[in-house]
Amino acid sequence: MEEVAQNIETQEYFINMGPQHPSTHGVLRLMLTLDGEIIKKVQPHLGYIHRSIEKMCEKDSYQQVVHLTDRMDYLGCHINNEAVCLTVEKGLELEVPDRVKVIRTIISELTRLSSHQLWWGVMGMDLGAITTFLYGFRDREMITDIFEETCGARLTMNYNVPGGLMFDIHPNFQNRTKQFLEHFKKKLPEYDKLLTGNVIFTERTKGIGYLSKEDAISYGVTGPSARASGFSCDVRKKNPYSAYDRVDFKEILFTEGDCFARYQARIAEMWESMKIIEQLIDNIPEGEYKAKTKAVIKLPPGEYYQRVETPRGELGVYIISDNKKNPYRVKFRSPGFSNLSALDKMARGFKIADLVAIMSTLDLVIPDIDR
Amino acid sequence: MEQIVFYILASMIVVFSVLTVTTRKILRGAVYLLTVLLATAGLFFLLNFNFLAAVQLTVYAGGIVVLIIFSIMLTSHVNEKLESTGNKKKFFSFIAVLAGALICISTILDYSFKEKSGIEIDTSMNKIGKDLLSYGDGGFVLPFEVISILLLAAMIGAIVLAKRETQN
Amino acid sequence: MTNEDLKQKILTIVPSADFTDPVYEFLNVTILPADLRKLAEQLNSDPDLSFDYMFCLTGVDWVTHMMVVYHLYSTKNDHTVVMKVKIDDRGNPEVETLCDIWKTAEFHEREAYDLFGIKFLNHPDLRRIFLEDDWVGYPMRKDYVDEVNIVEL
Amino acid sequence: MGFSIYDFSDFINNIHAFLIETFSPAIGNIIGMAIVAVCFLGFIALLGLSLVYIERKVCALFQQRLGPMRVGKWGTAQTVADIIKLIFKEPLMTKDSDKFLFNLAPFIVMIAPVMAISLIPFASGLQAVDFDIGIFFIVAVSSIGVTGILLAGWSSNNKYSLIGAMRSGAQIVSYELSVILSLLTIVVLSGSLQLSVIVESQREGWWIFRGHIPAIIAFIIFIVASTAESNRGPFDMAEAESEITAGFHTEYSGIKFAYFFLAEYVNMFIIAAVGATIFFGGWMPLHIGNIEFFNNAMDLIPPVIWFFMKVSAIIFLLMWFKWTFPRLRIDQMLTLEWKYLLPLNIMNILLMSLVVLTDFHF
Repeated sequence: MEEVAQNIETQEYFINMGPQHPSTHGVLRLMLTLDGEIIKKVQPHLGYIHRSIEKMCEKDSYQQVVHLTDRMDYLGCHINNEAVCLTVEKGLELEVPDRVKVIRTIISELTRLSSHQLWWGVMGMDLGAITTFLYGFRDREMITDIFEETCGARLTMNYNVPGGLMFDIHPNFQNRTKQFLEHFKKKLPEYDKLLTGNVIFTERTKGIGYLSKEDAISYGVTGPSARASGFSCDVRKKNPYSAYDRVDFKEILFTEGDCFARYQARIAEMWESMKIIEQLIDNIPEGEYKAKTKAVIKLPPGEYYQRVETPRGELGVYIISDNKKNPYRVKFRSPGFSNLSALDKMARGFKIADLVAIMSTLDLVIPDIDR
Repeated sequence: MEQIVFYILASMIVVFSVLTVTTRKILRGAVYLLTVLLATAGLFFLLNFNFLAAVQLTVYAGGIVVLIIFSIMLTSHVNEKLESTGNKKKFFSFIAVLAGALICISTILDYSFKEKSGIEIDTSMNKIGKDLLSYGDGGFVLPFEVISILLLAAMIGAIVLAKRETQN
Repeated sequence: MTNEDLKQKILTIVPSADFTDPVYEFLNVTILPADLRKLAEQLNSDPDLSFDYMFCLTGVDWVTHMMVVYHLYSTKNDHTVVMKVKIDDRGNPEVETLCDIWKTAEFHEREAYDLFGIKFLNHPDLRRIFLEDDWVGYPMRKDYVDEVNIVEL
Repeated sequence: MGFSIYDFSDFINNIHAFLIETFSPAIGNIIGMAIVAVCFLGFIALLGLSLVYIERKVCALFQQRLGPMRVGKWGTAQTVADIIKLIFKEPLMTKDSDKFLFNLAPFIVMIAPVMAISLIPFASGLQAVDFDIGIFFIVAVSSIGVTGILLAGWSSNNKYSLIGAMRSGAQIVSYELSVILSLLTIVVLSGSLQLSVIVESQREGWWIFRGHIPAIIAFIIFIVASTAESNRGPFDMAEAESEITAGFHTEYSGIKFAYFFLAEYVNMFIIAAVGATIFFGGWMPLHIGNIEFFNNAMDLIPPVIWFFMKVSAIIFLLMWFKWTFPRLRIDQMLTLEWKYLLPLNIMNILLMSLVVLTDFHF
């Protein structure tokens, strides 16, 4: 009898999660091999919104390349823009004014905040708490309003140009940002009350989707997802750019490596982001908002690599120039692409419901993966 | 009016019983069976045996049919059809059915139905509850307890089996 | 380790390594496909080097030849090296896979295969990653002509 | 024909007598039944409409927004508009699905709440059927509903639906136990299964107060278990939209989908009504022992209003759950039932029996 029970093999079956599925947050298709509800294998299928941005870049001028990057990780668009601008500035050996550095840093952190707010809302929704979604969006609205006032756009901002900013900040900018900080400092503890302390939530996330530090490094997982496993990979600390070298903030590190640690890492990062903005908002130096650049930028021949820390992790921009007005080769090392590759490792042995939790703590943005 | 309801229920039982065994889609068979069981419950209600009817609903309609449907769902696919049985099988089952029917009909014909004795049988919940636990005349405490022990044994057996599997 | 030390160390592993590419930010080393596995294994396992984090892998079409560029970083020793593999056979570029050493290479190599047609030998699952399986040609190659040209309007 | 808002029994009896006198007893009965059926159908339709609207508004309240505001005053006609939309939608069907069962499933799901609602005492005398097996009957018919869900999931020919159906089957079957046992706890106290008797027995105070600790435990278990049994959040694994799209009703559209939707809300009403009847005295006004003036003052509020106040309070609680908690995972949910709720429940019944035997209640 016992032997019979051991020898019975349940039939595995495939299920297609996506490309149209509520919790893939875009058009990602996962082919799941399941045994009952237990995941045996996850095979991501990408490319549903692949636009070959890298190929398009080879035909564009450097200013135009900046615009394309908005469409990658649309939640961290400012940081993507900044990455390209920093690379070009590196190639031109151009020192941007202090004012630009500080403003870029503030807006980067606001972008990070707004991205994490959206992530928080969506994470709650993935786990079945729909109310969080609206809370997240309510607070995010204030940031997008600030963006709208600053540069006229709410999502794909395009505020950066090689050499500086498109135009100077709005006179209201400082006030409104401070107002937002004041507001959000009260709201962030509310987030904790709603989800972090909830028994169901902790039960759903603790010990789920474990990723070891070694695996995180090997899979190239970066950002809060990796820092929750103890992989110290914050580019803002390792290779400070813009004004990050002059502000005081902690690199959030956890060692548990599970969904709950990734969740906590992002919540803690929001506090750090607010700290950074607070330090800078009153100290925006006077000066030009843009360094003088030629109308047609030509990078000296060579290879330039710049890393920045987006809300999702490390974005690398690799530009090879052959002294023309458009780059010879542009490669975007997008954080989501590498983070996704670890999904199979993390999800094996867990259930479908856990896969949803794992995916939302990875904070995938599909256009960032597909480019 | 009771007669009309009785004939409706009785014909439902007959028709759906036949459908249950003749359909080639297995889950439909389960649904027809459910209808038969519901109609039987209806008969009990008609006889004023409310408690029995509710037991019929819970145990058969809510328990056993759900179990059957569950096992069908786990093992078969929606557009699967059962193969129709061979002629030999058909022949033997026909004989078996005929024999069963003959026995039933002859028993019913032989039985001398008595007139209603006039004493109303008390089927109230109160009475049933007290009878189940009484050890006097017409008390059911012994069978009740025996069944409880049987169920307990079954439950313990199930738990032991389930536990053993997780250890392996 | 400084760049100079790294250079010496790599030269002991692969004597034919070429350091002619100027150092923009990271040390560049160009090798031939035959030396790739040896160098990669050493870079990863040698405790002095221990490059455990591959943060970028990409192909480049230099028209005359193909190139695969690996950006490697060591979280323990905090140094970076850019390893370039020059593949002369541009029509049918082949190179050993590294995805057993750095797991992130699995996806990145599939991307390079998809867009450049570089075949990674011994890769466990070398399929197109972005494009459809029956796509003809490799779009990131310089000589790729798109029928419906969206890029060059 | 005496009509009193405080006691409907005379009014109902008079109508019944009038029908029987005017027509023959058989036809009179049939007409009576038809009137009751029409009343209940109308009530269920109204219930569906208003509960959907209330759910939206309550959800909006928790999410700090307004909810529907455009159609009608404060969006009151929004659900009507939605129903019209659902009626005119195309009924889709997947390839190779079992069409007969696919179409049958929504009706089976609907049968259970419609049968159960007939036993609810809305006010004294305002009850369609008053079986002496009252609670048992409600439990018995509500166990039919799960068949509909299983059929819907299986016949859709969709793996997500199948998973959803399996989940909900496992969930409903296991949580039914807890619901029954928690109700039995109060039955031990009141000594009857008949709903009208249970209500009457609470004339001196509601059971939740008089039964103190075991009654409160039973109520908590009842609320948790019945939320699970009705497939509502945080136990909405069967239709967890972020995991398995919409579970067993993924493939349903138009009016057939509306049936599932309606069944969910009617179920919610029945849970609230049963909970109110068993624990909070149904239509019985708030009475405290023999304090005459207080009891008399409370009696001034009509029983129907009492009933609906209690029901609304419980419905609000259920909605509150749904809009604040994240969803459990299926294995956690089963663990909760089999390892915690069920043993606790059995112990609670023993405790309650002890309380009754020692007369240690108010």
